[in-house]
Amino acid sequence: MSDAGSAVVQEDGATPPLLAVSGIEKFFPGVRALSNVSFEVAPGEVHALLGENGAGKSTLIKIISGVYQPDAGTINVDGQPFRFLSPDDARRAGIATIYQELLLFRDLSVAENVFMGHAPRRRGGWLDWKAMAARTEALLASLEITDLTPGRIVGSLSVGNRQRVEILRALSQDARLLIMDEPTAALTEYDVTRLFDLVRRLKSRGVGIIYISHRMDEIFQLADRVTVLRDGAHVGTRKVAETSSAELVQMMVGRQIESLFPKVDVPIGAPVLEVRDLVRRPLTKGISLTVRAGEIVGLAGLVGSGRSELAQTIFGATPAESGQILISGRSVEIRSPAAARALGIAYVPEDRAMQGLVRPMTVRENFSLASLGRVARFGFIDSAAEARMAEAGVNRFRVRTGSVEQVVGRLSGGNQQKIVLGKWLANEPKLLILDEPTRGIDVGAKAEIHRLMCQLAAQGLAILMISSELPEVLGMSDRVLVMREGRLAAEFARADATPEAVGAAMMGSQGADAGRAA
Amino acid sequence: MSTLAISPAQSGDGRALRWLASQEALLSFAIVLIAVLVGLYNPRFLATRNLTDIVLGNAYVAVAAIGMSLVIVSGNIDISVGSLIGVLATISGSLAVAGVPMVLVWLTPLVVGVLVMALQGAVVAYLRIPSIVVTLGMLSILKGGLISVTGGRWITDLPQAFHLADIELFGLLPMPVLIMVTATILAALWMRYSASGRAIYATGGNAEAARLCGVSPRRTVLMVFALHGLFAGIATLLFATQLKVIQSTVPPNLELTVITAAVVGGVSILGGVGTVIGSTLATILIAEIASALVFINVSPYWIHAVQGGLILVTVIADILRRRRRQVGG
Amino acid sequence: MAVLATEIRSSAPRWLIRHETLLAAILAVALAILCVFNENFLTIDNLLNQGRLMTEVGLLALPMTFIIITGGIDLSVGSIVGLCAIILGYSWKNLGFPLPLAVVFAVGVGGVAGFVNGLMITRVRVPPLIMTIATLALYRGLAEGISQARSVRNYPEWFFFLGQGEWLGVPMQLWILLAGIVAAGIVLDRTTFGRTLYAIGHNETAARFSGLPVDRTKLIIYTLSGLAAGVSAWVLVSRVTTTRSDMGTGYELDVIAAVVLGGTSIFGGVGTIWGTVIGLVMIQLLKNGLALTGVKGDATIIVIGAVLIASTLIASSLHGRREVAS
Amino acid sequence: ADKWDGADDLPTSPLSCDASPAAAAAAKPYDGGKVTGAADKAGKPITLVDVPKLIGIGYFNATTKGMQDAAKELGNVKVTTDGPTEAKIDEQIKFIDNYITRGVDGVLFAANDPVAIAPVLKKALSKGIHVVGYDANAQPDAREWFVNQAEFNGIAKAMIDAMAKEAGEDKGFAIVTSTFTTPNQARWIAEMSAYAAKCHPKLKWLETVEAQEDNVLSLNQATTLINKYGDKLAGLFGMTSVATPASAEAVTKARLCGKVAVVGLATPNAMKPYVNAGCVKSVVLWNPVDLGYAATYVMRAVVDGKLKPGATSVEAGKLGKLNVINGSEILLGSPFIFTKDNIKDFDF
Ligand SMILES: Nc1ncnc2c1ncn2[C@@H]1O[C@H](COP(=O)(O)OP(=O)(O)OP(=O)(O)O)[C@@H](O)[C@H]1O
Ligand SMILES: Nc1ncnc2c1ncn2[C@@H]1O[C@H](COP(=O)(O)OP(=O)(O)OP(=O)(O)O)[C@@H](O)[C@H]1O
Ligand SMILES: [Mg+2]
Ligand SMILES: [Mg+2]
Repeated sequence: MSDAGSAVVQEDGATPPLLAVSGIEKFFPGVRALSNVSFEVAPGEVHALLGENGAGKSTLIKIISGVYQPDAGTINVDGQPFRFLSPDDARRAGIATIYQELLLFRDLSVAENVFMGHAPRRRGGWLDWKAMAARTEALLASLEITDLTPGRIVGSLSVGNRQRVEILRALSQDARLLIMDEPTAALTEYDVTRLFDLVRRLKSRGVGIIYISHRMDEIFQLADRVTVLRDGAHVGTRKVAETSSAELVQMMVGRQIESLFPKVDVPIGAPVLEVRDLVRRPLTKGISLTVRAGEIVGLAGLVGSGRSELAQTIFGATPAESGQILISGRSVEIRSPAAARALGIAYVPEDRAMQGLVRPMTVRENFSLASLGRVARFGFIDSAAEARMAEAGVNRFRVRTGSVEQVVGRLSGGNQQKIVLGKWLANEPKLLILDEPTRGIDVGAKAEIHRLMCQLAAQGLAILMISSELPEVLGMSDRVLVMREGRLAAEFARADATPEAVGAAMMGSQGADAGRAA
Repeated sequence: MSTLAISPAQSGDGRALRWLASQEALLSFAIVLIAVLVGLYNPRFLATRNLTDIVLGNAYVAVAAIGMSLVIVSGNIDISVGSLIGVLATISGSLAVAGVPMVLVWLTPLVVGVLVMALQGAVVAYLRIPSIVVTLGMLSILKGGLISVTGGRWITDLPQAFHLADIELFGLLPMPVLIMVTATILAALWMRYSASGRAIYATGGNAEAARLCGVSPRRTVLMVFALHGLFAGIATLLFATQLKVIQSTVPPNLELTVITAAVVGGVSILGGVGTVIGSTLATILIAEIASALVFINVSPYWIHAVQGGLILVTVIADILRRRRRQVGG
Repeated sequence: MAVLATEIRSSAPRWLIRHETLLAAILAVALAILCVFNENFLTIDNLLNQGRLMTEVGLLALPMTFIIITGGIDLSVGSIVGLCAIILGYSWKNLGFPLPLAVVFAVGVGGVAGFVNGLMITRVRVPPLIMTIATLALYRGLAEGISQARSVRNYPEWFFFLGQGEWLGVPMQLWILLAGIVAAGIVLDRTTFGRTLYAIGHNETAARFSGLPVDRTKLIIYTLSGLAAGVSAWVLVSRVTTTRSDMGTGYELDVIAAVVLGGTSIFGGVGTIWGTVIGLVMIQLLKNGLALTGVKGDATIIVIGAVLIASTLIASSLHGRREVAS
Repeated sequence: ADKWDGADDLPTSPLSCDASPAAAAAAKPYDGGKVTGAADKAGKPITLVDVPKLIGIGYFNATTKGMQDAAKELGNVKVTTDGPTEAKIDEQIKFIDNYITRGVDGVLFAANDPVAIAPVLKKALSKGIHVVGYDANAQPDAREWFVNQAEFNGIAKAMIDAMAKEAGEDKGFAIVTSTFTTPNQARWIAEMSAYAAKCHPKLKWLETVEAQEDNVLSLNQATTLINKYGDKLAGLFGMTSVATPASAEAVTKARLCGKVAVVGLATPNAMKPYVNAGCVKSVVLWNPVDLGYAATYVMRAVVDGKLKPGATSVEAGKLGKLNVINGSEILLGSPFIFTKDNIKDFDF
């Protein structure tokens, strides 16, 4: 199949490919992450990488950008063979990378994060802070980002804004090959369109781009060619113009996916969660909403609109300052996640690695973390029961792991997300709050998670789903709530929730300068 | 001063304002406040003689704290510095008595300091042993080594020339103070305006990210420890040349004093945050407190309690200030 | 691949066992060598006596293991020992408490001292190292202030039973230490509390977001540390028959040395009580054995330092957990 | 200044103001401890261990030297010095304990705490190991004999008299000591206050500060005192061999030599620069080399059965006959005053 890919390039013409990798092999202790992967990127081409979670996409690009050394295979830039021993080597060769994991310096400013490692210098090699700030301003302008200043401490930024800083950093190197590993995972449609404009601009300047995403539509909007990986092997390369989403899914999953949004209507029960004038500064400014048993309520909004804050306030991580919360009609005081858990509230956070999982711990240990009480007697853990609980979860959610003794940190994104979900469901909650449940998750896993949500709803669970992915919100929700700048801006029944209407509500009247002035 | 003092995280504009919100400002304020209050109670406290003496007697702590700040900002810690200074003092003293040229007598501690610390840095960076373990081990190695070698013999009748600390420029500016100030300013400038300086913050803040930015955390840690050794060497000179006797034992609790100076100076023990101006101001503050308590006749029995209490207050004040900044976004 | 992934699995329990067995092996070898050189070394008498001398530090090492597993540290333990010793003597001599009450009171004060650490660390979020460096100075200062540099002496004979007496031929305080070890060991690897400690050490946020009582847990362990210091002070006073404000000076480093030597990671998330115990025994018996073999005190600390670094080196070369953890 | 009673509630016994000797206290019966089951090593070679308060300070280096001298003279004594690197009582206990297990014929000690050290010394006695103290005493029943370098009130008299002479009868003075809990220093200070009150009532006692055994801290503390009191301060006492040179240095640095008198306990080498510069006139000290020397001879005599309870004196080599005082102590002699003229004759 792979020669199909190279054939395409020949047609593309004389210029040697900007990047050509061939026969890449990569082993991790016990894992063959990549086996004989080859593909090429031409100047001015957007080349998408597609594959399930754990297929090896990130590993591949980490090899290209010098983070890992391949166990076999070659990397050519402009036909010249290269060996990248460090990310620095790759940078010098004109390769800039946006990594999947946000890798930032929390205590440093935006400007410094952007220019760390290649800061503008004055005579004598001293750093030029003025230039640094100025050039950051310029980049922000080019991305039309109005709610960030070079001086902001990154630690105080939202996930979305942190993602933008990553992008700025890659752009600041004005590279010839730009690698983006799921750059839009934490962005809303609005940011995505701005990013796309920029990518097209770079493209026209002859910059080559490797683009990884689990969002099929993005690939069709942006990419020229797409290479599909499955279990570390190179399945094939297609011209986007000549393929279909169905074919790609077939290639990466190895089976058909009937429907991405298998939403079924179930009888809606009594209110499980009622929130009245909930206030928690700076981002939650008087929210009132209701979620009923069996109901899936979608919560849409721009990055920084305060959805996670709302969720975390209901969950007690950032207790409310005023307002009222009722669970099953009973007014309650939630001052800590522990309290929330006791009330049958579950929260699947948006930041999987930081808030969702204890990565060095095993699947078993993570599964029982939110429901230790259930596997313990008088505070003593019954490890047999614990193992049983984990096994059950692994089977129920089809987690792809060798055993329950596997360290969670080494599972791929999708499987990690299933574990966070499973860990909470093990506690049999009444209310499930999902914050970006499918962020960075492949279509296969995504469909599974959506199916799961429907099952749970059918069993009478109340679900509040925060998502920045409009199709997901529209596809899965019985009702859609829209947040803007810490307030509820609008509410739509499933029927009249059209992309246009919801989108407009997210932007608000002022439209363009969206996002919270951070 | 303020240009250096503002935390590196902030861009040029509105420096003065930001500085007012900084740890350095808090410390300077505290220093002045105490001086004024104690001065009112006992004017002698404000005598230039006394004020310089306070700094003079603790310049070596400040210089050592500079190195310690580097180490802590890089996400490590060193508890061997006290013992090292003890060892270096003895070495330098013995050379002086042996009649070695002064230049060598003064240079050797710096060199040896760099070597010993670089060795520890290498173990921390390349063999990935937590710094607290390595330096804890080195602490007792140096401590025991010093005594078994010297048998605890004091070094006496040092040549007059040895006493660097007694030199006063233009008869008023004592050498130690001069060295302390220069070292602080140079270190501060270097940490803010040099790539390797920033690399320390990067490494301490997020080693993995640093690596991906082409900064080598390992080389940085090694460098930081080596520099720490250099400052320890300089500190030794200020420390040992004050008296005509060198006790060839390790100065009691010096490592804690130095670490305290660094953290009170606002260096975050979690790494990635802090300036050396802060640590120097903190040293002065702590020394000032110690002296002030004598001046205001605090019962000698309670002095240490009050001292500890004040340090605790400063630290907590700083944490609260920081937190307000964070939330304010 | 998922199948292949079977091989990479949590090396945690295995690795820890490996580390401890390794330590134990080193220990065994060291002891063997030492007892070749000195017949007085490997005698029940000497070993029990060493156990007696080890107790004060040992008691502190147990909660310290908990604390370091959560990624924290407590440098104030030595000072709390001093403070409690003084409180014990002072409340008995000057406040006229009956001695048993004085003991309880002293231990209680220790608990409060630890609680204050915990409170500041959890509520005000002062980093543990900073908080306890400050209280290291503060608590020692209080001890000096309260005692007015006076030592309290002339305790009744019965009071010395704990520190000098024996039961079934085993030093009294050793029973306490053994009980503590067993309890701590079970709590750490069998209970939800222990699991919570590891979770906090690896990822505090995730622990909190999983509804674990993070702050309460921390509060408890720092209080425990204080209480242990109180008991330790009681044992110490009863052994040396007097109270001085400088008691326990420098204990913190001995304790930390034993704990990290026992394989507890200063970065949190990794460690066991059994490791700590081996670490303790190793240091104590090395000191003792070397002394008996005619090695002088100064040379002994050199060896201890070297052993600390060396064994951590060997141990760390045996595992790659940190990489995955980060 | 605060009330000083040596922190141990023992009574003070100031000497008479003139040179007349202390009213000879009624000879107390032997109140030392008893060794049980000691092998008879009379005349046979013995091995001793010497556990000072801490190792690595000039003072105890000197006592060690004395012991080695004595051992060489006696020929049949082997003595090793070992001990903690800081003056920590529980460390010291562990050292002695280890040597008991290891098996020695005798223990020489200088106690960090007279009471705390008692149990382990008693253990030694019970195991047939002879115990002789020097420099810093333990509870009498915990050791057989104690070699007393000079009685507390003797030191106090010497120091206060010197200060009154150098600073002036009606001037103010301050004290730099190690810590308030160090027994010897505490006793001396107590006796000094008693004697001053009795014989130099006009001397003004301004303040006493702690400075550990740390010479830079001592320097800083002394400097602080000088700056605080200005010309109200006419004299400084150094209570340890660390504090005294540091105080002298402080005075020198402040260019107050001659204006602020420094009197204190110290070892000659450390003081030579200041004494020769005329900044310090008198350094009070017994000769610690002799102290160690005497201790060793006493131990030998005990082992040989020459020094039994009730004895009134003991032969101590070149030091000749030393007298037994209050029960079980051997007096080295009256304190020695180093001055510009004789200091060069000493090297320790
Ligand atoms: N450092 C590592 N050590 C061991 N195994 C690893 C390591 N990094 C990745 N792997 C394994 O290699 C395989 C590929 O991982 P990779 O992150 O490249 O997948 P991916 O395609 O990026 O998945 P996702 O779409 O979720 O990001 C996975 O099975 C993962 O478990
Ligand atoms: N100004 C801020 N200061 C500190 N943390 C913030 C700030 N804004 C957001 N966050 C954090 O970032 C996370 C994401 O919140 P965000 O700002 O993205 O709003 P949101 O509505 O949750 O948008 P999204 O869910 O798309 O991320 C939240 O967990 C919140 O704690
Ligand atoms: Mg990936
Ligand atoms: Mg969010």
